[in-house]
Amino acid sequence: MIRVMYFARLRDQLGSPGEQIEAPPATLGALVDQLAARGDDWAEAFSGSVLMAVNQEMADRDTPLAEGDEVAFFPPVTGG
Amino acid sequence: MIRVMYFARLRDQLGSPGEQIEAPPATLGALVDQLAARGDDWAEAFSGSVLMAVNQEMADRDTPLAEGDEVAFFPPVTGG
Amino acid sequence: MRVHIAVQTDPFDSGAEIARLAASNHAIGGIASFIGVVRGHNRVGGREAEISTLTLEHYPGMTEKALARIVDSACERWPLQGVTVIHRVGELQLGEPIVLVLTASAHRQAAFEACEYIMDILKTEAPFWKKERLPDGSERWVDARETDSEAAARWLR
Amino acid sequence: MRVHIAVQTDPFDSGAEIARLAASNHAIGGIASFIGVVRGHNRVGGREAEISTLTLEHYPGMTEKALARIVDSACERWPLQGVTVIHRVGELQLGEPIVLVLTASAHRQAAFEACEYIMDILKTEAPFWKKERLPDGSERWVDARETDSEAAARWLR
Repeated sequence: MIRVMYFARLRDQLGSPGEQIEAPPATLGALVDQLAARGDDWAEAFSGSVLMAVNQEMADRDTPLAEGDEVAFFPPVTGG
Repeated sequence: MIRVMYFARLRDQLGSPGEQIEAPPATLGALVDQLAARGDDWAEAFSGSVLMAVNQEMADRDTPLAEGDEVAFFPPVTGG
Repeated sequence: MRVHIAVQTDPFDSGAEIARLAASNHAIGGIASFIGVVRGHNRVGGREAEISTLTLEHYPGMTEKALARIVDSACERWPLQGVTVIHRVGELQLGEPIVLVLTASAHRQAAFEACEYIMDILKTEAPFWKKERLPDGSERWVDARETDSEAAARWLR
Repeated sequence: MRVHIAVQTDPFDSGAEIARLAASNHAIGGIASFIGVVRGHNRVGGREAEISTLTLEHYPGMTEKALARIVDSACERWPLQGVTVIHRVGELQLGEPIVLVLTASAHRQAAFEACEYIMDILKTEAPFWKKERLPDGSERWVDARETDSEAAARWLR
């Protein structure tokens, strides 16, 4: 099981702050593809510029996933 | 008559904060030469890097002098 | 070497933070700083609009880690005696400070460069997001700015 | 456009100055600043020495004019919403602030550049002189630094 979090505009688009996924795929890229296949809203949300983190470190499609990981998806940051 | 002021290390070297000069020469350069000719201490003080101002604006040897001017000599600045 | 990093809803006291940093080490000759402030207007969808409030969301946990990593990399690049980074979250009013970055060094060039670097990288890597509320009550997420990516990229050259 | 220039013996309150500037104009998005502090050691005649106090002399009248001209030229070069320059004179203790420069702009790059510019030009053109007292009671005038001339020269290129 992994924990998945959605932040800011992405959370609003998906209508969800996050979820738990029981049997995640092996890589972050495969997880993105799986989420984007859920429907139009999901496909659209993941078609834009989406940043990804695994265990609070920036990650990319090749990053492997392991049991217990904390995965986050969010739009480009706008702090400061 | 003009007013002449000496600041910081230059004032210490000359042993004077300033003076009044009754009949100044036509340019700042000529005034420097006149002061440097007063003796060894004066020659040495004016042989180094000395900045010059006339009426509180930076000036150079070609700057003309006029009655009532405020002339200042000082070492390179070290504020900030 | 004093490092202070905080993510908080409360306002910060810039003067007290500067004084604390200045007093922490006698090798400090200069402190450069940047304070980001909620601006009264912003470019929204291509036009200038008045802003009434700004809400800052963040990713708790990752935010602090990202800020710590940015500060560490600044300390590797410049000889710093201290760094303070305070970033606020939650709802902020017009004119209120959002972020404070202080960098202390023996000489000013290092302090200035490190302060700019931290701000540039923070703007593109620390997980904060701004949402603006306009006077008509509507809200929208602030778009990331191309110029911020360019500013961050110059440190990689 | 708020410009505040002061030459004073009294300490200044950096936080209050920042707050005053931030509140003066809703177009301000960022304030860059530099605070120069009395360092505990300095290179004296080629060797590092401990400093106990620093005395700042200036040329009253010309100082204020020079600072005003430096601020004017910064305002011509960058789109600034406000500038504060406070420089202390007289005897200062270790760790005490000497100078505060604040530059406010809609965007941070302009604020940073203007702040560095004002410090660089102030260091070579404003008539202030530092005298250091060492722990043994001896005093000496601080020499101008070559690196300060180089820093000022880069703005002329």
